[in-house]
Amino acid sequence: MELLLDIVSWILLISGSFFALTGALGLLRFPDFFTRTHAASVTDTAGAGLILTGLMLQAGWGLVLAKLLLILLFSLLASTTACHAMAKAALKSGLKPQTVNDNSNSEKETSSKP
Amino acid sequence: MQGGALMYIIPAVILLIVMGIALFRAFMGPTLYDRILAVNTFGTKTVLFIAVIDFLSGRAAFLDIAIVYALINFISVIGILRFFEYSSKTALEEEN
Amino acid sequence: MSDLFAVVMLSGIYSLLSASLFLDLDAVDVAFTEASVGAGISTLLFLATLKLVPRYEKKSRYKPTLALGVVIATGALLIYGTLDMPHFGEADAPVHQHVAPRYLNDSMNEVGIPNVVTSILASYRGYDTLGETLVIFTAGIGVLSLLMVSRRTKEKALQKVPADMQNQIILRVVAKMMLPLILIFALYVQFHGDYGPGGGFQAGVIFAAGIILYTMLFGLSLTQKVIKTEVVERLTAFGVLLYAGVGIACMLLGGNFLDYNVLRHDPVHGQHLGILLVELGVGITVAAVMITLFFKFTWRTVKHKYNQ
Amino acid sequence: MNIIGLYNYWIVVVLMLIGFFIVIAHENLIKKLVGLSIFQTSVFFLYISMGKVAGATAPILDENYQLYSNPLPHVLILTAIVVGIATTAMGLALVVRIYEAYGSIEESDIQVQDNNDRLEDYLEAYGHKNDTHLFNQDKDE
Repeated sequence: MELLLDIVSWILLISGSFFALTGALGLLRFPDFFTRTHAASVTDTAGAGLILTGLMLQAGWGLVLAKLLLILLFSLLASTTACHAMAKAALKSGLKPQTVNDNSNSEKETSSKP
Repeated sequence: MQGGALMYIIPAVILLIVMGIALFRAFMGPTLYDRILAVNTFGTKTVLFIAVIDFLSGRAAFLDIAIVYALINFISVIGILRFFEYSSKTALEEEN
Repeated sequence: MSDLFAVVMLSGIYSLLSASLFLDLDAVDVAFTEASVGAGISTLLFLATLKLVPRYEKKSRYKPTLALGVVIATGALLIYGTLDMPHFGEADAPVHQHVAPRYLNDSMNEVGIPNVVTSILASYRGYDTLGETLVIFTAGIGVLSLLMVSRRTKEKALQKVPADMQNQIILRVVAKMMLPLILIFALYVQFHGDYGPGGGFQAGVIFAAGIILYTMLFGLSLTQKVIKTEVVERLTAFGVLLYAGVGIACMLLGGNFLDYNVLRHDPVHGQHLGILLVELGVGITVAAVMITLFFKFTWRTVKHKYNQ
Repeated sequence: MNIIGLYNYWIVVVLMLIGFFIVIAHENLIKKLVGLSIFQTSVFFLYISMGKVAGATAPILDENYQLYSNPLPHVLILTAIVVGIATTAMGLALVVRIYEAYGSIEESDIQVQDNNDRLEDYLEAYGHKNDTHLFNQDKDE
């Protein structure tokens, strides 16, 4: 049983870290703000969820588990909302998403957001 | 829990790298919104980092600090965004 | 960087980083405080000020050569001074010889709470903390008198200026969900400070951060209905009075000022009660002062907008 | 002598100098306050790093641990942080008032205005009220 828990949390932690890393690469390499938001926010949620679940399996029943749940709740609520608000504010202030026509020589990594 | 330390060390190192990248984006970010995004990412990754470090050090009582980080991060991002409610026209002005 | 806004944001990150460093250096309570104060309230106050003053720095007309020279000379002297210092992490450095062993070894018998930082803060060095609380109170009074806005201006301004972020519905809903959790967490930090990291200072700041979040999203007029400015201003004084009152109660019961042993028949129980009350006083003052500070800056902004 | 063991102090010194440099080299009052807070943090680092004992853990008593870091610096710095934010807020309030009075938060602008005021007072006191060309000349610079 303990071995099973260990294996599962290994998998969760590693995949969570992988998501975090891909998000960071997106934050670094994507061409404009909206694509970067996309990369950062989606992987933020996935990475946080996976890593925290992995830790929860190791915690056992008790206060620690409750605190981890609270962190999970906060990060799920807060980071998604903050990203939404950011994208909205940016769009309202006149920052336009880059489209394929803007610079045709860049690769496929262009914005899909309206 | 024999695999112990390594299970936490790998995520911790990766999270540190991610934090470094976010910091880089916060410094470079062409528009201000990029900076805000980087600050937010940095904050959430710090929360995870602290949670992992707590398990690594074995004194899991320090998770309170991770909770505070999550809260404060949210509040300060809201504060930053609110700053632009008044001056949304100037928000895009590039700094040199 | 000439954009002060970016400067403020980066200083927020710096503060988060330094809090992580404090955590690594075993200073859990300090990391707690730095995270909530430095990254939270401090950033918000700087932003509130930036709303009132220009956002861009002017190019300086002077070359910073002289300043650089002074700084480098100071640095050389300081580095020379460090050469005699004990090494990092050494267990037999002079700092660890004098009072720290007593605190670590005897506080469990004398005060009876596991978090040594709290027992030093509230009991062994209670005078110190009373002084710090008074300093915070004084700073609150100072800002209060510097940024006064008359009641008539307030009332007129409120009718004209709509609540901020009126159109951010998602934010408002999520904030409404989070607010009770934040306030309950603040209370947990306040009363769990004896056993884990936390205490009055941190709890006060977190509580204030919750109220500030509400103010930012729902506007000042709605916040007035929840918690009146006058009440908050009175509470700043009440916290200090509670702290000092515990001290005086100790004197009336035959002990010294802030000597909690006499509060109950059992000295350890007395210590528990005293620390609880004192931390409560600190928490109330800190929370009230922080809320007052933010209110004052926001009122100032509203007034400026109204006058335009 | 193992000099590398002193690296914590050097970090403190570098941070302190960065803060110091910002305070004396920049003219913008907000930047000065940010510099002041960096300076402040360097002092916090000094205290906390002195309290650290290698291999020790946080000073929350627990039967499983024997060695704790020194709790006294933690207490001093904990209160110092909160007092620091209170004084920073005071400074910010002063900046707001200065901006309302002078219309600028750059030190040199404020100084020029002060000098002009003083010159005006001087001219008035010595009965040169109408010699405005003197005053204007100074202002043009």
